[in-house]
Formats: sequence, C-alpha cells, structure tokens
Amino acid sequence: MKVGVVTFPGSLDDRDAARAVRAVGAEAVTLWHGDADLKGVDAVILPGGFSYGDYLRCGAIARFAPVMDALIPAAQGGLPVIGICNGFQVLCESHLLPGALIRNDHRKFNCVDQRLVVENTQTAWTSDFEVGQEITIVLKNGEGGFVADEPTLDRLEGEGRVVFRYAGDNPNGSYRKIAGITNERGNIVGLMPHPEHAVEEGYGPSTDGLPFFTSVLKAVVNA
Amino acid sequence: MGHVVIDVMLKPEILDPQGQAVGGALPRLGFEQFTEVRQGKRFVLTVDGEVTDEHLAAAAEAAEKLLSNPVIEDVVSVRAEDPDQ
Amino acid sequence: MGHVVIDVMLKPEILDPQGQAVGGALPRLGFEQFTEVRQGKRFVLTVDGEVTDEHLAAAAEAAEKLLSNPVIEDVVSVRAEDPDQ
Amino acid sequence: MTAQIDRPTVDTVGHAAQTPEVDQPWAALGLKADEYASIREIIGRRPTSAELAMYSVMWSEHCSYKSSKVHFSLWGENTTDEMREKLLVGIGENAGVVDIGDGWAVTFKVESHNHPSYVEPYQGAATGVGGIIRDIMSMGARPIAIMDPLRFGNLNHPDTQRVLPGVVAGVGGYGNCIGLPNIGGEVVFDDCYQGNPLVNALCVGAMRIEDIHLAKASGVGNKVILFGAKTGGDGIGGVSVLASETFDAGGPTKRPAVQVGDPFAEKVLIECCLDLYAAHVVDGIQDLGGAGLSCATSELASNGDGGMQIELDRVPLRDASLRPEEILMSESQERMMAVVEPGKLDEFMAITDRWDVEATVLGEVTDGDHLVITWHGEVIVDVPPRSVAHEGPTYHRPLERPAYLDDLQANGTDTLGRPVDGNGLKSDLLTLLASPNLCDKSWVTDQYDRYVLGNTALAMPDDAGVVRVDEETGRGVAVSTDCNSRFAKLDPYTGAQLALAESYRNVATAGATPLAVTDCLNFGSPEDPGVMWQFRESVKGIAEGCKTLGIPVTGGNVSFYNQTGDIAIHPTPVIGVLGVMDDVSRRTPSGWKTAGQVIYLLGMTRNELAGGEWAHVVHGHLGGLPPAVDLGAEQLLGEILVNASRDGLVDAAHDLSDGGLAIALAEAAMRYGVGARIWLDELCERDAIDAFTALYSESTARVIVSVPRSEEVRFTDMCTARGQVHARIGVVDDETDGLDVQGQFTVSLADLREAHTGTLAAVFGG
Ligand SMILES: Nc1ncnc2c1ncn2[C@@H]1O[C@H](COP(=O)(O)OP(=O)(O)O)[C@@H](O)[C@H]1O
Ligand SMILES: [Mg+2]
Repeated sequence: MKVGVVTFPGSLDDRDAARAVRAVGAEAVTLWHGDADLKGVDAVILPGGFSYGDYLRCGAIARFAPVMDALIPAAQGGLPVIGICNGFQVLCESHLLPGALIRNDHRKFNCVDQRLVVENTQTAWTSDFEVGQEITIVLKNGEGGFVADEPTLDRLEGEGRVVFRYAGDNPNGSYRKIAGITNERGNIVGLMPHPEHAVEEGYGPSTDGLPFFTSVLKAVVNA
Repeated sequence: MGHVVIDVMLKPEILDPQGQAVGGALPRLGFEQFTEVRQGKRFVLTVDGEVTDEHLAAAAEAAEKLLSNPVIEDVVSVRAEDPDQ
Repeated sequence: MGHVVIDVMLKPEILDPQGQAVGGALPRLGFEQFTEVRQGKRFVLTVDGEVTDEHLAAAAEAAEKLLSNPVIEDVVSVRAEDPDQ
Repeated sequence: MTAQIDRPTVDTVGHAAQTPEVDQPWAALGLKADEYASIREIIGRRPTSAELAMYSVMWSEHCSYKSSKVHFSLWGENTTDEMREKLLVGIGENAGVVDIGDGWAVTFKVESHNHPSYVEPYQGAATGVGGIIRDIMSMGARPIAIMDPLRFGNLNHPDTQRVLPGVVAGVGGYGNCIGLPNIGGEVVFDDCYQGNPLVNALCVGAMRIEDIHLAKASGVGNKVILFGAKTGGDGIGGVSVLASETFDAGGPTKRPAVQVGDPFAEKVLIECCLDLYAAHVVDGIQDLGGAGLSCATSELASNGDGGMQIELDRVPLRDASLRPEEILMSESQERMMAVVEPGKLDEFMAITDRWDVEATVLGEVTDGDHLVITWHGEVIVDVPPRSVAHEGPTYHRPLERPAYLDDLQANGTDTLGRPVDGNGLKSDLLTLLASPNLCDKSWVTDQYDRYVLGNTALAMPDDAGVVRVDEETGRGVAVSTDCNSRFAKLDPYTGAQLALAESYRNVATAGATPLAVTDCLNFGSPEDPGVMWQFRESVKGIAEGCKTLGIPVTGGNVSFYNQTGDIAIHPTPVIGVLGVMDDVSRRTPSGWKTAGQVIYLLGMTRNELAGGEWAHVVHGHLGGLPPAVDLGAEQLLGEILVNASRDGLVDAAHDLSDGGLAIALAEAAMRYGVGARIWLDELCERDAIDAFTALYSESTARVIVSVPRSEEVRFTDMCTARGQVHARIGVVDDETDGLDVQGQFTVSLADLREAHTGTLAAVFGG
C-alpha cells in the first residue's frame, strides 16, 4: 500500500503527511512536482504549505506543475486524492473540486484547534468516521474562506458533498461554514484543516486525524 | 521596452475582505465620500520593444489561464500601458 | 454611481516576490515573450453620482495616506474609471 | 541588456594609489576621522570607493561591536571548562552549537531587527526572521523552530496600531510561509518603547554533530559561490545607517531602501542547503545578512587560511545599474555563499539546479593573504580581510552610573495603597489579567503556525516552547526567552540576572535541563555613559549568572541606539535559555487537568513588588529595588522540576513571574478550564507575609506544581530531602468554578476569561 505525498517548492506539511501515512502502516512515497510520474501509488496527498509562495493565488501556480499533468487524469479516473489546506487550494485551482478559497474574512492568518462535524462518510478518506461525529484538528491558514456561487453551493449540499463543516463560530467566513468537500465520485476530498497534525499523542490537539488515513487504506483494499 | 497592464478584480458577488477593511478605515481618516472599496490586482508585463497585438493576445490568454481564477475573478482589462502613466 | 480607480505598484527597486513567482510560471505555460512581471494593487472606490474633482483629490490623498506605503510603494495613477472598462 | 548600460569609470586600486588627495565621503558613511585615517594606514593608501564602502559597513556599530566588544571578555572569563564541555561551537561563529546527546547538536541564536521594523513593520519583522534563520542554516543545521520576543509602546497609542499588527503579520508571514513552528516569544508594552519598538527573533536548528559547518574559506583553488536570490538595491547602507541611527522625533532620517523578504525563496534555500550538506559538497558556508557581500567575503576569507579572489561583475543582479560599491553593500535577502572544492562543483550545481536556485561562481580561495575583488578585470578592492571583518575599531566608551538611580531606587513600593480585603484582591486580579502585559496574547500567537513539522510538544501559552529533535527517541529541546526591563532599569545587573533566572526557570518548568544561553542586548546610545554603564552591568550580570548556573553563553546580538531623542529605552537584555529533554513527550504543561491533584508552591515569598506588574498596572509606579536573585535556589528548583517530570511526580507546573502567584493560579485554571481551591494561611504564616503579598509579590525561584495524590509522598520526600521549600496551597477541583481563594474571594472561570481575553482584540480588531 503506497501513498504518494507531493512536494512542490514551498510545500511545508509534506513531511508530516508522510509521517501520518507511516503511522497507519502504509508506505509514504515522495512525488516531486517536476516529475509527471505518480510512481504507481495507490493514493495521493497534496499537502499543506505555500506552494510557490502562494504569491499569486494559493495553489494557482502549483496547478501547472508537471506532476499535476499526471495527477489530474488519475484523480478523474478514481484515484483517491486528498488536498489538505494548500492541497485543497490546488484541487480547486485545478477544477477537480468546485469553488475557491479566498482570504479569511478577518484578514489574518489563523492557527487554532478547530472543531469540525463530519457530514459524509462515503468518501475514500472518511469511511472510518461516523456521520455527525465531531473532531478537533488544527486549522491554520490565511486564505481558508471557501466560496462558490449559490447554485454550486446548493448542488454540493444537495448531493451530500459537504464532507466537513466548522462547528461553533465560523473561523474564516467560509460560505455555509464549509470546511471540506468531495467530488461526485467521493475519491477526491479537499479540506482546509490538517488531519496530519493530529495523528500522534502529544504532538497536536488530538489523534482525530488517524481515521483519514485508515479510511483510505480500506478504500484502496476494497477498490 | 513596452508594458502590458492586466487588471483583475474579484467578481462583485464574492466577498472582498481586504476591500472591506480599507472601506472601513477610510471614514476614520476623514474620507466619508466613498461608499464602497474593492481591491484587485494589477500585473505589469514587460516585453522587448513595442507592445504588439500578439503580445496583447498572449497576455489576454495568460490572464485567463493563470493570472485570474474564473470562479472568483474577472479580468477587467488587458492593455498596452498608457505612455502618460 | 461613479468609480475612482487607484493603482499602486511596488517601487521599481523593491523586490517583488509576487511578480517574480508569476514571471517564473509564465514560461512553463508557454509564454516566453514577457521579460518581467510586477504585481501591484488596484483599488476601486465607489462614489454616489459622478466622479468630481473633489473625489479625485480625496482619493489621491487616501492613496498616499492609507492605500500605499511610501517607503516601498508608488501610487501610479488615480483616475475616474474609464466607462468602457 | 547589461551590455547596453554605460559603465561609469570605477575607482580602481591603481587609481586610488595615484590620487591620495581625493575627498572621500567617509563621514556620510558613518566613519569617524580617526577610523578613516586608520583605514588609510592599514592599506597604505586611500581606500577605493569600494573599499570605503566595505570598511564603513563592516566597521559600523552593528557589524563590528566597536562599543561592546571590550566588555565581551566577561563571557570568556566566566566560562569554565566544565561549561565548555557541551559547547561544540562557541561565541564568534554565526551561532553557537551545543551537544544535546545521542550524537545530536542544536544551534540557536537571537537577533534584533528593531529599527527596520519601526520604519516598515511588516518587512522589517519578516526580514528579521529571515536573517536569523539563515544564521542557523549556515551552521549546517535544519531550522526547527522560531520565537519572537517583541516590545511595543503604549497599547493605546495610535502608532502602536501601525507597528504591532504589521510586525506580527511580518513575523507570521515569513515564519508560516517558510514552515517553521513559532513556539514562543514575548509581547510586552511599555511607554519607553513608543518611538523604538523591539523586534527580536530567535531561531533553533538541529543537526548531527558531524554535520556542523563553519564560515571559513580554506583550500587554495576552492570555488567561492554565491547562491540564492539576485542582488538588488535593497537596504544599501541599511545595516550601518539603520541599525545605528536614532529616530529623532521629526528630524530627517536617512531612509535607505527597505528590504523585502521572500520566504518562499528562503524555504527553497533551506531545502537546497540541506541537500548540499547531505551530499558533502560544501566546505565552508556563510549567510548574507547585514553588510551583504562585504561581510560574507571578508569573514569567510578572514576565517580561512589564505586569500580570496572575487569577480564582482559576476554577481547576478536584479537591477543592472548597481555600482560595485552598492553591490558590496546590498542587503538583498535570501542569499548564501559557499566554498566548494572544484571536483565537487558539478554536483553542487546539479543540486542547486534541482531546486531552481541560481548559483554563480564568483571566484576562488587563493594562496595570498588578501581579499582581492575585481570589476570587469580591474582591481577595486585589495585588502587584508581580517582588517575588514575582525580588526575594526574598539572603543572604551566612558561609563557612569546614572545620577537618577539613587532616587529611583529609594522610591519603593511600601507607600503604595494596597487592597484591604478579599474584594480588593479580586478586583486587582481582574485588572491585572486585563492589562496589556498580562492579557491573553492569542490575538498575536494565533497568527503563527505552531504545528508545522509535527514536532511541537509545547508552545504558546505554556512556559517554554518544546520541540522534538529525534523522532526515534523523542529527544528534544525546550526554549524560553524573557526579560522584565523595568527590573533592569532599577538595577541592570540584577535585572539581567532576573531575566536569566526566569528563562532558566521556564525551561526547567517544562521539564528540561537548561544547557545554554543566547542573548539580545537592546540598549540606548553607547555614547551615553549612563547607557554604557547599564550595558556593562547587564553583561556582567549575565556572564556571572551563567557561571553560577553552569550554562554557557553561546552567542547573541547587541542592538544599540534604541532611543528617541535623548531618551533611551529601559535596558532590555533579552535572554534565551535552551534546555534538553531525553523524551519531550514527558514535558510538563502549565494548566491543571485532573481534579483531586494537590497544588504545591515551591519557593519562598517575600515582600517584593518593585518593578512588578502590580505596581506598574495599579499604580503606574516604577521605583525601588527589584526582587532578589537567588541562582542557587533556581538551580535546586530546576533539579526538582526535572526530576519530578522524569519520575512522573507532577502533571502540571507553572512558573511564577509577572503578576506573581495570583496570575499563575488564574492562568493554570484558564488553560484547560479546571478550577481549584486555594488556601494561603500556612504560606503567609511560614513566610511572614499577608495575603496580598502572597498573591502579588514577584519573588523569584517559585513555581506552582500539581501533584497526583498517589505521588504526593514521593514528591514531598524529594523536596524535603533536597531542601526545597514547599507549601501545600490548594487542590485542583472541578467542582470549583474558577478559583476559590479561601477566606479571601472566589472568582468564576467566566470572569477570569472575560478579563483576560479581549484586551488586544478591542484595540486591533477581532
Ligand atoms: N550579546 C552577545 N553575547 C554573546 N555573543 C554575542 C553577543 N552579541 C554578539 N555575539 C556574538 O558575536 C558574533 C558576531 O555577532 P553577529 O555579527 O551578530 O553575527 P552575524 O554576523 O552572524 O550576524 C556572533 O558569534 C555572536 O553570537
Ligand atoms: Mg551570520
């Protein structure tokens, strides 16, 4: 079982993502942004960070990296892919997921232990959760406000594709408090908070991130 | 040496926290006459020699492909820079 | 309803990491013709009615005072919006 | 493009030799007449304009330590062989390195970026963080954490609203984007910093011992390579002018171009450097910080065993019109310089290519003893590198104990009105909790990523930041930075030791064994004998204090000219202490979690309020003598805390400092929302104090701990056996909402939180 972790220039949480993969007993494979090669991995993580400095729009430049030329068709073909934070932004910029992420409404970078409600457990990355379960994982970004037009939002809600919603106060102005979404097929998930920072006792707010990684192992085995 | 200027603004229906912050600060500085502020991006692309139609066409394409995200932004103009600016 | 457009750019001698990142990405997308990219800010201020000279003067003052930091930025233009844009 | 630009004729060495009479702008560049004369003497002719540029920046206060150097002998004199044992690299390199065991080495250093941050808060703070990270990288280490001790003027002053949000956004903008956890720092407000905020930045890095790199250019024929960002006109003269110029109110200031940081470029540079180190292709390495190429070339050559030859026209430029002097002085960020054996050049270049980092061979190490720099084939610099880098002027500035001190110290706190009953004690507690220096700092610290890299075991708001270094064993380090500058104002020697003691205690409170010290000495003008006296006293206090504690100073930074007009800031010797833990998963957090645990106060409480937060906030008073320092007591307390952590005897520990016991109790309760019943009678009787003194005194060497009932006997036995003063003052209690200070007052968690949170948001927005 091999899970690829993409490193773009400016990726930051790639080492953490790899550690989380190892924590559930899978092999973490480094995928380099400059190689259009997925090295035969069974699933891919687009990690957090500031790819290319995120100077234009978050994820906008990374979307054109060679590795994305290989990843986009594979994801469209059903490969389990999760985009965390900057990875979510890359998925939106690539149009693998709808909507976009804009600057937080309070205009500050914000690093907090965030409560989320899990709303969809049918995806490749969330089957080990319960519907309605509340988890606490790290939210840390400056541009985490999820936006989309009303029809898109209605469709996401109608099709049950809102996977995570912020519990409590809206931390960043995301429309309808959306923290994470999935595609029609449920193999691609994007979310702003960071499950990879919640896999080890003592080094994060909880171990609520582990089910993300155990879920995808099952999804791959059952595929 | 010529310059192509590309202006990109958030779509009107998308929340603009930065514009809002500026809009909130202006009255505190005594500027009461502005009812709304929106903040966008301005790109200046340099080319060797005069700006040609080809340059403008390429810039327009780059604007759509990379410099803006059509989900949230509009490219409001692509033009050779006004020499008097 | 009128609009005043204010353009702010980093001074030429100041490093522009944003423009540099875009400038680095363009050739990878096949745009080889642009030798440099600089990224700045564009503010659109809305006023009730037509844009008057007073509006422009106020906008110019706000541009110097709040919308730009004179240590690193230049206000490159303050103008009533071109109706055709 | 470059070819089309007409090159103005340059001032060559040959030309300089023939034109001794040329009038040179040495004064405008900040040199004194005798300094200029001594440059002429060293090189036996007038300097070329490029040489003048180099000497002027390298001989500036900021780079040459000309006013402070003479006092640095105190470091060496107070460092014993025993203290040196774990010191792998000491003062004099980019940063000190200590051995933390199992083959791991850690390097850390704190530096100031005060003046640039006042001019352009965001970029000033951002480039301050970027600069200290490069110092750590240049030792061969992977940077693993940052901290930011910050000081601002009055919270309610309009200029603070310009400076603070910009500085915080800059520290966060750079640190978050480069991917380093921010694990602590300070946010302090005092009117003395109104025109001169302090922005200090600390970075910690880790490496295997065999991977330590040094800044030296050796081996004739080895290539000298500049890599990273292109060189632009950033901050030319900034290092000498900005760092040395005071900001006279209204007066004209020289405003050199501000440097802009590019954290993305630096992140790439970090990964690139680590790949270079791993491939063993780097012989010597130096970061480019203040004084840019002038500093890097002269220091590398000076530390090496030969000379160096540089072709300056090879430097990749962002602005083709830069003149050679400007290129030498430019402070463009995100650049490094490496010395590489010719046989390893290709491999070096392959690695920089992979990271898209531009790398250029500028020259090589020669068998001469001069640094020779050419510009399009003509020699524009030909100097002994040591004379530039290490043999700058040294001043024995006059010192004098300030005349105001007697009156200040005589004006103690005994006449200040104290609360007379429980209600008064409670209302002072709420006032203190809401005050700028004691209020909740999450408005600031939530803007910093404390989780990236996945090794953070403790961070804000706990007493020390703790990060894991070795993922296999959990071995890691704890770091804290501290300074109460009011104490230092009242008595700089004691004040500096109090800062050291507090930082030491914080590290021990987290469960780590203190190991090494870094310091950032922020002072007013060295030309003021009173300031110079404060400086001398502080250095002496730190050096002698370190000797007593047995932990060496490994490096640091001096920042002078922190004043507005004639008014200097309070002396602010910020101390960073680093400690080691064999397994950071046993770190001790500061808040209570488990009902039924017993709360002990360790240490003696005396009537010591001068310089403390209560006098400052409630009475706006500063006078008297600061709390007494007892480093022996700190050492014993540290051993107790570390042993207790190792043996699982305490579940929480919180250091007592600003605001005393009252604040520590409130913070411990608010941390996880679990309250406590507290009784003070026995403590008051033992220490012969009243409840007010028990709650608000800032006596040192004190900590509160919470002890599981099952461990209570072992814990008290240990204290008794070692002679640690301890008193049982309460019990953690989830039935109590907030604090029940028996016989005095009760205060609910909601009231504590309402007072504590919101102070900063009310000023800076939600
Ligand atoms: N206050 C201080 N205490 C101890 N060492 C100091 C202090 N200030 C400077 N140093 C040491 O002097 C040397 C030169 O300092 P500095 O010029 O800041 O280094 P760099 O050139 O790397 O920025 C460094 O090793 C530094 O650690
Ligand atoms: Mg250095």
